[in-house]
Amino acid sequence: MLDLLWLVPALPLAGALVLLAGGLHFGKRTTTAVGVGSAGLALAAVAAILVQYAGMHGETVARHVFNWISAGDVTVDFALRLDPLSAVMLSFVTLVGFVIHVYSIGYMHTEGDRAYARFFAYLNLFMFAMLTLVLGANLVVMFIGWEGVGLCSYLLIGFYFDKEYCAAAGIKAFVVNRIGDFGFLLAIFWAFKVFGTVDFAGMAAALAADPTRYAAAVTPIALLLFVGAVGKSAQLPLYVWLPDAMAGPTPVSALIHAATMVTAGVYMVVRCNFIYRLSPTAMLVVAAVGGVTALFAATIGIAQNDIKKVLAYSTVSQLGYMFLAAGAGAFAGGIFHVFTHAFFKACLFLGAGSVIHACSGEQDMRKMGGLARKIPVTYWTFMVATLALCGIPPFAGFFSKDEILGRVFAAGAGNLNGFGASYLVLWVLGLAAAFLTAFYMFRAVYMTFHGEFRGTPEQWHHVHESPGSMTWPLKILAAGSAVVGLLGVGRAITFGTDLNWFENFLHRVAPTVEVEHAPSLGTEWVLILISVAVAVAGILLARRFYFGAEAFVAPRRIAERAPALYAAVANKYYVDEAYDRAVVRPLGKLAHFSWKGIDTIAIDGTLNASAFFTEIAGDLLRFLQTGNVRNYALFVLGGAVAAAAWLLL
Amino acid sequence: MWAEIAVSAVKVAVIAGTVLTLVAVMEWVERRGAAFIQDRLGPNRVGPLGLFQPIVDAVKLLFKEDLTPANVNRGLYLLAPMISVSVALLTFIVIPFGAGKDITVFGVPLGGIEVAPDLGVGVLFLLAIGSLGVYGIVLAGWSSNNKYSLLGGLRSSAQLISYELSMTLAVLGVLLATGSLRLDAVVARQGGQFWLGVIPQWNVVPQILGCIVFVVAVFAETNRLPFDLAEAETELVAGYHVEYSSMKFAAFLMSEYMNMVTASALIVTLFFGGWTFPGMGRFSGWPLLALSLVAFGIKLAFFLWLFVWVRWSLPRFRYDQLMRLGWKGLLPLATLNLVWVGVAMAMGWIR
Amino acid sequence: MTVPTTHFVIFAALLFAIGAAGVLVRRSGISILLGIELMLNAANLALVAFGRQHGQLDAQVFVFFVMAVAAAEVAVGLALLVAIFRKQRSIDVDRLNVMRW
Amino acid sequence: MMGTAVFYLVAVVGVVSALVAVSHKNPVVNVLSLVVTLFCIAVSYALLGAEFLAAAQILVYAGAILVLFLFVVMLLGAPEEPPVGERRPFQRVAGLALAGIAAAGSIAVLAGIRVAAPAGAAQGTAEALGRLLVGPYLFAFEFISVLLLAAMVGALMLVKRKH
Repeated sequence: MLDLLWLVPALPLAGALVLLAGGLHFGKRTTTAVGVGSAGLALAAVAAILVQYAGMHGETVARHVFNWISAGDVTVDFALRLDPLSAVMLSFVTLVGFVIHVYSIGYMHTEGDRAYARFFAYLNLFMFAMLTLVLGANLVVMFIGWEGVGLCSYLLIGFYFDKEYCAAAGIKAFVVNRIGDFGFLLAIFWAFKVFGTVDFAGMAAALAADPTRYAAAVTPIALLLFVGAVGKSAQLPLYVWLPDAMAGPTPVSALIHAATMVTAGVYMVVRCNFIYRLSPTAMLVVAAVGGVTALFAATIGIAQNDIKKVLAYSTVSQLGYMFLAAGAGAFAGGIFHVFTHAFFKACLFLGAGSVIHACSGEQDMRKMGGLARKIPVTYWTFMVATLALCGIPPFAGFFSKDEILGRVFAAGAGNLNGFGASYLVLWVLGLAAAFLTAFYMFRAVYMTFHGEFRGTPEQWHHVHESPGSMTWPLKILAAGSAVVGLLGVGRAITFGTDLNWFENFLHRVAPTVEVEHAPSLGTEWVLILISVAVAVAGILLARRFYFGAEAFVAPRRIAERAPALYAAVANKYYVDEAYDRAVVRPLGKLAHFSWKGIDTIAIDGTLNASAFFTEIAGDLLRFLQTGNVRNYALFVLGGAVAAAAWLLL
Repeated sequence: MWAEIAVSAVKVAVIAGTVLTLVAVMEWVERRGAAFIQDRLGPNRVGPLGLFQPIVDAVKLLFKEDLTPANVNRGLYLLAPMISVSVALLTFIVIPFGAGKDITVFGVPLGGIEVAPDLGVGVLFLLAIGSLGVYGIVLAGWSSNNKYSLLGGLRSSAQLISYELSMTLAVLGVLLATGSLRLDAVVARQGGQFWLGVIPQWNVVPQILGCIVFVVAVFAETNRLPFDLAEAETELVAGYHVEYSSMKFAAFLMSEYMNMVTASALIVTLFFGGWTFPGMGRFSGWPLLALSLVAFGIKLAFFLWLFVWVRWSLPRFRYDQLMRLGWKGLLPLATLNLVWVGVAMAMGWIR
Repeated sequence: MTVPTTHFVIFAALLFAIGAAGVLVRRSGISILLGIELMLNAANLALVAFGRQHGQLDAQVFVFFVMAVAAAEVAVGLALLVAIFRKQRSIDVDRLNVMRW
Repeated sequence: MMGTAVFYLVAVVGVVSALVAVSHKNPVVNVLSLVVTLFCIAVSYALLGAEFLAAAQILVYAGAILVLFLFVVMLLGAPEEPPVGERRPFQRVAGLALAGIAAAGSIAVLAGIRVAAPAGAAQGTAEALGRLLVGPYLFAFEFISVLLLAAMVGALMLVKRKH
């Protein structure tokens, strides 16, 4: 079965190609069979592969598919690599991806046949790109997937391309991603120049053999790679595309936010941990960007009224956590959070989609309320996922988030790489973000599901539970959100017994950077209690503000007292506007100047001038052109004889 | 040295004599065969069964007035029949007629009784010389200064070039399977072994497509019905040789029959095992030679008869049909055959 | 005793010059093409002769390619001539000067 | 010994027929003389050990290319050059002079060169050439097929009558 590894990306690709080629003529049934079927087959293939892989004790399996680039010293194979890291990624990418496919059957059924086929074609393509990214055995193959998910996100975000803001959001996602991709590309070039290979195994071996030789290069390579990760994983300052990406259909949001795409950056950083661990600077930068983003996005999240926007900023914030973990050396911890996050965030998004579906397309939470009674399945699954996200034990998010905060604190207390103080500050930021996360998530829950309905009676009448194809995915994901955390139970929780299966599994490819003075068991318990307490505090605050008779009173008062602060938060700190002023408009001016100034005057002028002189020269030389073939031949032979004579004499 | 020359001279004499005799016999066969097919008697007055009719014909043609029309291009008019006959005769020198491999005469090994056994390019030589045959017809057609003959010449030049492609491609299939350009190697490869114990390993079995293409193309190359558009009595009177008479006319006739013999010999050699015959492993030396010659002769006779048979059975093609068959029918088939042989050899289905 | 390479080359040179003269002097398009063929063949002969001089086969490969190119050239050239003849009932290249300035 | 005699024979015949080929007024005679010359060249190839080329020369040139010439000559009704109207006497004189210079110059130069006996040995058998063609020269070989296809299509387009 391992020899059929190539099937995993190939199946969704085949599905996408079939749908792109024949989608215009397919009915919904055929489209569903091809689109969901190929994703299901990929899931089955992954399951079979993982079952076999489970008995292999975390060996790395590389499968060479074909020689791709071979030019001079550059050889790049299209090779796939299965190791614990990619195995973990594979498992949830295909599972969550498949669940989202199933969900889409119900969610998109009102679309026309063509749009339906197009949607599933893009979804399949997305799966292909993400699986290629995950399985790539070198940076270049990874880059195919990297660009592929970028392209697909563009296509899917702009799925309703006849609406201007959707098209604009697609373009924004694409352009912002390109900035990051540029960094990634530079990193690939640099890595090739330094290591002579872009193969992960090859680079790791080179670094392991002689770390000092590459000491100068690892920091810039690591930072450039991180630029790519920042773009793809929506970190400061390139996060702006992700909230706008809500313009796409909700399953797309779920796919992009939960399982694929945005996690690519984290995955790549962890995949390249052998580079990062040699560069303390890069580690600190990763951690700092992650920590700041986590808090920053969480503050924006508290003032959003669009249910999907709340979740979007929550994603940005949680991604910040993951980077914070990676930056603190807890690579396995970061991936664990990616793993758990995939379940609860997918569940949240699909739940939000279900809510929107129930409210006839309404996304504004101010016009919802009291929905729990009418759509109980959605409510309970949403609740489970929310608790997981907030880090309430024993749900999945608790284990992963606690792991991260514990590791960051350990890095600070143990003075990792001499940056102990910085890590302690980041730990505080992380705690604050956890508090805000709990707050805004329960704010969303209360505004959506509790209290009185604030929309029109007609809407209320229309509210209904979603069909089975939508609720079953919710149930599955909710169940996942509840239990998958048990795969990575921290050492402190079990009083020192090592039950952390997840970290042990990943240890071979992404070992955690251990600090010299690990915190004692008691300290760790204190930390756990602190983080749980913080989360509970956030929930209670949200309950105080948005639940019961006095709902909305306190928040309004705050907004009235500090209108500037409220406006800043509600308008996302004006970041988009600042970018527009600082980057977009100057670039527009530059483009305008290039067009009017450089292109029209300088380039066209040069061309016209050369054409003018050519014309004059032609006017003079055309007298040689007699139009007689034999005459030309005579000149040719005369020239040949003359040349021969000159050479010989 | 002298012994070699002498042996070669004898070979040339024997083969040329046989071929020319065959020409005469074929003339008789054709006329009697035509009569047989059309349910009439044919020439039956001269000698037993009319067997001496060719001799009488030859005498008649020799003594007819050798007429040269007034406005012909005299040099080319004379050259054309010579080219036809020479080319037809030249093609015989690489065909192996029998198994003389363990016989030496005056210290000279007989080999396959070819005139030129050492010619490494073998089939290529045959194709090259064969491709010159068109000059005789084209020049006859042009130099006669007659529009019918010119049309005949034009038609035949286009026809021969078109069918030469398919023919060569069909031959290539055989050469690919053999791995040599030499005809004796082609024959040797087909001899002695059997599929399933009964089917001789002749090229015709795996390459039936190539064989069909080759036979059809060879009909066109020899200007025989149903492809005799260069003469086409009903349209062009007699085509390229309308202005020829007497022995010059006979030269064209002879070359046509010689080409038939060559073509049949080639079909036999390339696709039907040449001089090999089942059970030949039990013989050697002179008996083997004699039996192999007989085997070759029987196969040859069959295909010569096929030429006659087809001529009196099928109507003539129209010119566009001829071209369509050549380019859209035979050429793809021949290519297919070549691809099949290549694949089969790569897969080891044919050894 | 083998024929020296120079003799082959002189033979080739003569043929080349004759072909060149044909191209330059004749006015019939067909004759010009014939002259070109002659020149190509002369060059081929020289190639083969030099190839033997160095004991290499590469020259013969080139000759093979030249033959193929010549075949292509003749096909297109003759097609051009036919097209030209249809247009102006003549293949006198001196009359083909409509493309002149 | 015999090879030497054959060479000088074909050389003389080849040059003479080449002269006829470029000078005779009748296009059919031109073509036929060229056939003779090409035959002589084929014999030279055989003498040089290139037996495959010799056969290919006859097959390709005499058997196909010149038949095509002949075909076109006849199709066009063997057009002869117009006897009058040579408007470029200079062209004729200069052309002949140049060709003469080229011939004389090359003979003069070549005759003065003494080269070592040829290395020989390399036999141009079909197999040896084939190995070169599908080995080191594979790309050129494939490219030739594209060229031939292009020429075929081009020729068809040129002579196709518009309906």
